[in-house]
Amino acid sequence: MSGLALLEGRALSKVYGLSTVLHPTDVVVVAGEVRGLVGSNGAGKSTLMKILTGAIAPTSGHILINGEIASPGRPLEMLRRGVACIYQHSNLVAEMSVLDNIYIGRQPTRRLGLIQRKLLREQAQALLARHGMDLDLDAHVSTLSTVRQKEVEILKALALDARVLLMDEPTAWLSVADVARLHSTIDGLRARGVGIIYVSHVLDEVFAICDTVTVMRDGSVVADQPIAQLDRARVIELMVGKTLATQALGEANGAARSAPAAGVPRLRCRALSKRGEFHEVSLDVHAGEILCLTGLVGSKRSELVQAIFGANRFDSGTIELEGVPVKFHSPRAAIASGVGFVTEDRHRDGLMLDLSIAENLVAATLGRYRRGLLLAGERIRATALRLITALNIQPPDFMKPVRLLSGGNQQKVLLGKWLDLQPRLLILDEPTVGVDIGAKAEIYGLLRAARDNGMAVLVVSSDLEEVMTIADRIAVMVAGRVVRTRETCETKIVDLVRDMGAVSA
Amino acid sequence: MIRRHGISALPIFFLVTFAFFCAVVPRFATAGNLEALMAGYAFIAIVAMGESFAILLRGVDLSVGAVMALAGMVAFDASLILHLPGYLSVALALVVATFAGVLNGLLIVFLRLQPFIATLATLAAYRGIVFAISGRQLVPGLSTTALDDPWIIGLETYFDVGATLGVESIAVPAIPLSFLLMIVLLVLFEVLLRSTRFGRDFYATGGNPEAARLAGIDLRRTVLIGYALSGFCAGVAALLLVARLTTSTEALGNGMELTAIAAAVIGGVRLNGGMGSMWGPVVGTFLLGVVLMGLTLFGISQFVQQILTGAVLLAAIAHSRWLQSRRLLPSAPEGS
Amino acid sequence: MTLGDRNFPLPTPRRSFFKKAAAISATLGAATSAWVAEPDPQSASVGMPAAHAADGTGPLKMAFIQWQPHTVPAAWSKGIEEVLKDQPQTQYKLLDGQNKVEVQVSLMDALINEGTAVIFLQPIDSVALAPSINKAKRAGISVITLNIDATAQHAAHVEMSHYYGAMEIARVMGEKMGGKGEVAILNAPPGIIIRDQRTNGFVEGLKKHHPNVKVVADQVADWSRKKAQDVLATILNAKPGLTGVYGVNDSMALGAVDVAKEKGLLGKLVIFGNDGEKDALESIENGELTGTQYTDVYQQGRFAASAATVLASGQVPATAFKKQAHLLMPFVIATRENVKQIQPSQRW
Amino acid sequence: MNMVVRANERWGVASERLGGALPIALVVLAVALAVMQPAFLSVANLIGILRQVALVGIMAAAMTFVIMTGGIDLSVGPVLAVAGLVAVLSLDGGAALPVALLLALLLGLAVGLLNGCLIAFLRLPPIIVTLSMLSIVRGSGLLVGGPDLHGVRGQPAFSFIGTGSVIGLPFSVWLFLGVAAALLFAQRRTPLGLLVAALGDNERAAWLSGHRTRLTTMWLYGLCGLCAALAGVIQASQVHTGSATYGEFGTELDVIAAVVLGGTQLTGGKGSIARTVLGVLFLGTLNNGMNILNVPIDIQLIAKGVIIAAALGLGQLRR
Repeated sequence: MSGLALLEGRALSKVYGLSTVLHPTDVVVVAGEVRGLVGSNGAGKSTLMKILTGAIAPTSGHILINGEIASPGRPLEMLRRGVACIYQHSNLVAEMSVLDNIYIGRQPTRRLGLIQRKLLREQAQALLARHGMDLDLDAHVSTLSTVRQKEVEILKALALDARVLLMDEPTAWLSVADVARLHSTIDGLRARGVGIIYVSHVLDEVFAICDTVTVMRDGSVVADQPIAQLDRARVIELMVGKTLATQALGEANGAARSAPAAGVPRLRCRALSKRGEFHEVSLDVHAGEILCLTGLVGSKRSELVQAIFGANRFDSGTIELEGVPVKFHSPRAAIASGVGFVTEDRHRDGLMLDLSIAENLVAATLGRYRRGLLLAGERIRATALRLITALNIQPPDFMKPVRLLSGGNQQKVLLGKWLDLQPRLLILDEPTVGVDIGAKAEIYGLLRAARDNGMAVLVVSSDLEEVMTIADRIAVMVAGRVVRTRETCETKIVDLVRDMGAVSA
Repeated sequence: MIRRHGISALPIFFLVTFAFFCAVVPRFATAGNLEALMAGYAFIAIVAMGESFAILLRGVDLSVGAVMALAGMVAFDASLILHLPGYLSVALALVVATFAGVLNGLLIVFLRLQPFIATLATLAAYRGIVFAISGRQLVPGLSTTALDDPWIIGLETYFDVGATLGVESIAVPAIPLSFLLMIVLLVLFEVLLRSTRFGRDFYATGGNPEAARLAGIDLRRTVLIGYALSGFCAGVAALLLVARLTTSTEALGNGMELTAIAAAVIGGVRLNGGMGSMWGPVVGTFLLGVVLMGLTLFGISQFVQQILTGAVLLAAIAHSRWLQSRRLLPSAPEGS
Repeated sequence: MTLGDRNFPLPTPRRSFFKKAAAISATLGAATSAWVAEPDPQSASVGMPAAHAADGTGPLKMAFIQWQPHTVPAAWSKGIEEVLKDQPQTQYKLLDGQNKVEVQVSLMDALINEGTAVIFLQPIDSVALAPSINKAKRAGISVITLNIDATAQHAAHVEMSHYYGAMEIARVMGEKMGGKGEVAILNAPPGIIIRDQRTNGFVEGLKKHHPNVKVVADQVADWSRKKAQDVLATILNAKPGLTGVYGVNDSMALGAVDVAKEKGLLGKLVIFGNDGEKDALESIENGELTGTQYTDVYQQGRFAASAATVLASGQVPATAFKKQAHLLMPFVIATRENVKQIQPSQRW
Repeated sequence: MNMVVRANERWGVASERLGGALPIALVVLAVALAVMQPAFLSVANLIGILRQVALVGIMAAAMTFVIMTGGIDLSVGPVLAVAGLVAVLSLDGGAALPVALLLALLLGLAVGLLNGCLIAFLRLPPIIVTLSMLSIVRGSGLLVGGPDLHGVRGQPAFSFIGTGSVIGLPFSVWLFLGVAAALLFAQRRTPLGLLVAALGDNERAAWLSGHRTRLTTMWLYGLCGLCAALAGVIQASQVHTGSATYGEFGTELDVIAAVVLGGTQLTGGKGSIARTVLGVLFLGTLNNGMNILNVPIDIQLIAKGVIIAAALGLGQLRR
């Protein structure tokens, strides 16, 4: 990895009030290099990224672009000088077209600031062609799927022909195929001498695509070396420390499986169909098993489980809960008969971000915490404390607004909300997206525990690694149909990929 | 980009209403009435356009009415007390109005006040200033003196299209200058919003401020300009109204804010920003006008009129919502 | 011919008040006939405007544009209807100006297009409505203004005296206060001309008749009884020495009465209102409100209507008027002593 | 107040306190007024302030919930008017007091529920729905009662509602305090409070957690209408008349201003009855001060604008 340093951070640090979130840190991005940046949530990755993009100014230290000092806290300047970023959460304007979003704030203009539409469109098309992407430039971003939106964000960055590209969790919510697609794009960029910082919780990706890796922990860099010199276990250990690491790995694939359950299934779906979404879907989930429903993004898994939960309509088919036919017309009804649903997008559908941990934890079970007209404060408090310890939610302060928690802890709160319901059937949609490896391990543990107490668990996941880790049985969904159901113990990832008919990852 | 959000519903509704009145109300579809409609509502439409700028930025401008009164009174004093030449009075009034808008923007940008509160405060303050500088109070005689400066009164002129085109057979309504002015502003604003970078920045700021900021858009500048435009529009409207009335009163533009907001929202400008057009509010305004004129000519009692006006408002919004829901059927309430 | 010009004999002796009212209606008749007597040469050339329904085709349309729904215009409207109901061919409607000049102007336009024969108008502003009035005149429509004159020449103006009435109130009030003391004015917000006329009249009146009566507070109470209560209660906390209150309309005066009652100041506070609506008169009879300026608003409406009928009869094209009939309604300052004189039929 | 806060800290409301600029501004304002006009501090005047804000206060308390859900209710003015009118007319018609009151309140509730229904179930924009309702209700009221003032005679019990007083405080003030306390309690100690917060924060999440979001929203508007009606009854009793023309244009702005001044975002989300009450008191004190100092209307308005902007703006700057 020879080449000149495109972007250099020297002794960058960030202090908020009393807490130091980033200790003086050096970081270098060299042309034609993909640098992995890994670490648990709260390790300081995001802060470092924000400083490098100019979103925030460092408390100390400075940034050099091509060897020249760049003034801190100036997103525009960083952009102009070819440092672009793809943030984990969408930074698109939903109401505007793809074209407008790609060139937001820097459309080529004539006199009077009139935009040169034709030129703009040509540029965009050239861009699409160069990176082998196809997007409807006039489509509204709000109408695009998450993947597509990510692509728009990448294009947005590419449109600057950025020399340095910072990617924060670019593959969150992406399916295997899309990840592969993204990676090939990245390879292309690398070939063109672009320097890339690649932040991800999914180590396999890091090992697949990165040349060098920077491991962060508690706000400082603990390792910075070519990826070749490291292995997965070592990296995890660097990230989360010995104990957790062993736990996270140890429980991986070889984890105990319950025997294939028999008798009346907890959940039985027969021939569920909804025009344009899913067709003739039949599924069984037994008490004490974890069924993973995997597939490409867009295979309508979320729509399916929402329909089961009563958050989406379906045209035909039957649902039975322990042999009793049910049809939920609202989530309320589903919850009443003991079905829980951990939604995919915790920010949009899951949490009340400005409410406290306690308030979120009892949101689905409020009915149980009333004494006459009043809220039974003590009981709520007790439950909150119980769940906070059980799920090891950090910080263990039930008064804290959820917005202030890390992604992993937010996800745990969301999970806790539904565990408190002690549902007969718990549905989870992408339960560990954007969750760091430590929290992931804990969530897996919780799911297994729930399963072992006889809960039926239905997990929708695109992360095959995850599927292989927690599933007892795996159902593969393609274009709205369940094409195959497998016992995990007899399954290899490649089989799943083949089932999905996706390009080999 | 607007069509996709079911705002095309409005023109349909407008035309239907209009057609209805033409059909059932005697003397509604006369040249004279159309003329009155144009003259009576063009200036309100201009205010509504201004208001839309504020709303597009996730804000609201409650002070438009007060700004109108301010601009009107400035022109009044400048002409009748200071005896300035008309073009100066007009310019002065516009400058004051625009500055009033800028002040709103400053309060919102630098004091980080909620637009509602900021403009509510200035609503009171500007009205107070109007009372303070009112020539009608300072110089008793003036309350019964009409403005006569051609530059101001000249704004209330009509162009007899019929005559110029030589069409005598059918009565063609004369087009009021105010209406033409409105059209000009409408075109300007549409171009500004659709095909200039500033316009795009504008939608970006309203749609997703964070993204706009990270894309290096100067939010403060956008907001300031937005409210400045709102003020400017109020100023133009005020002058047109003053020309129509040949005077200005302390109560000028009372309650205009609600009319403007209603017109904007009916016109499809989304209250939480980032979505809407300029022609929407204009059509919305004239819908209100058509209803008032229609019901009046229909001889509906004033009280029933109020009821029906409310009903029509509801119908208009329900209709567009209905068209929308047929496009994208939300099986669940969208998060607020 | 200006009936009852600015120096209308004031004060009105109680007895002659009703005689005078009668006299005026008579003279009004004379006036209208006089118009007929001197038709304008051009009127022939002007001819009957097409809109004008006087030629017997279709009903005769008349409309009243008020400033906003309120007791006074409501009473006018009653008076107008009384007169018009005997004339089956006339069609009358009451319109709401929503207290907005621009709305009144739009309504004028609508009526003009409709071919209304006569428009009764209570202008919010004298100047602002002038252009519309001229437009109406060009269309051959007679406009009769109520209460607030317009700067444009028009058919007739029937006014309850604001300026002189308020002056007179000041005089009587001063007497009741023994020529000295402190007065608070419960005022309306600026923007409507009545407000200025009444306030100025009152202040001038005090200057003229009772220089020792001081206006110590002048606060806006938005025409509203509730606001008047709040405002006066507050003022009294700061100015316990207050001995007089002038409410620019009766509602505000009655609000003052409510406060006086509550604080047991009924005897001490001299409270005057303006307009003379029936609640006010009743309150005077109960010895609470000291007095108010009473105008027979029904009568005012009737006058307007009778003038309208003459005009609409068509012999007199609106364009024919060189001069404008100007009728200043007689009024009394109703106090305990004379309030009984006002018959129930005259209370509105 | 702190007592209440601590009470609900027991189970963890995301910490919401009466901090911020408003309380300070209120104190500063009060002190300034007291210095300029000692009478301001007189018991009579302080009670006067409470009495003057009672009506707006009652409406603002309920409006807080509505605004927290990201909505707004512009129709309170006419509802206030018509409710008073109905009460008065039915008393004239010989109805017993409870019946009259019930009619008035039910009417308010009905209008509110209608608003809520259109907004929650048809998902129409609140501002337009309630604006339409504003003119519909006003029009209907005028149809029924015309613009005339309908007096109340010989109804001591009815008059007591607005003019009577209990242990030194006007009954209307007790009503205000009652409503405020009840809603404060509801917000802090009952599931409703949590539900409203959830609705404002993330309606979809609340729905997915099995809450009846639309129904709740509808009832919140109902509550708003109910409170407007209560205010209407009180006013009718205070002015001994009912009229469809009361609750003039601007009433709704006063109410909303108080709520927003209390720090509730019009975009919905966090809000607090307690802070709203503070906002109400602030505006009330401001008006009272202007009157007691006999400030001319023009200066009055200017000062009002400047003070409001300053009070909140400076608070923002400190952050």
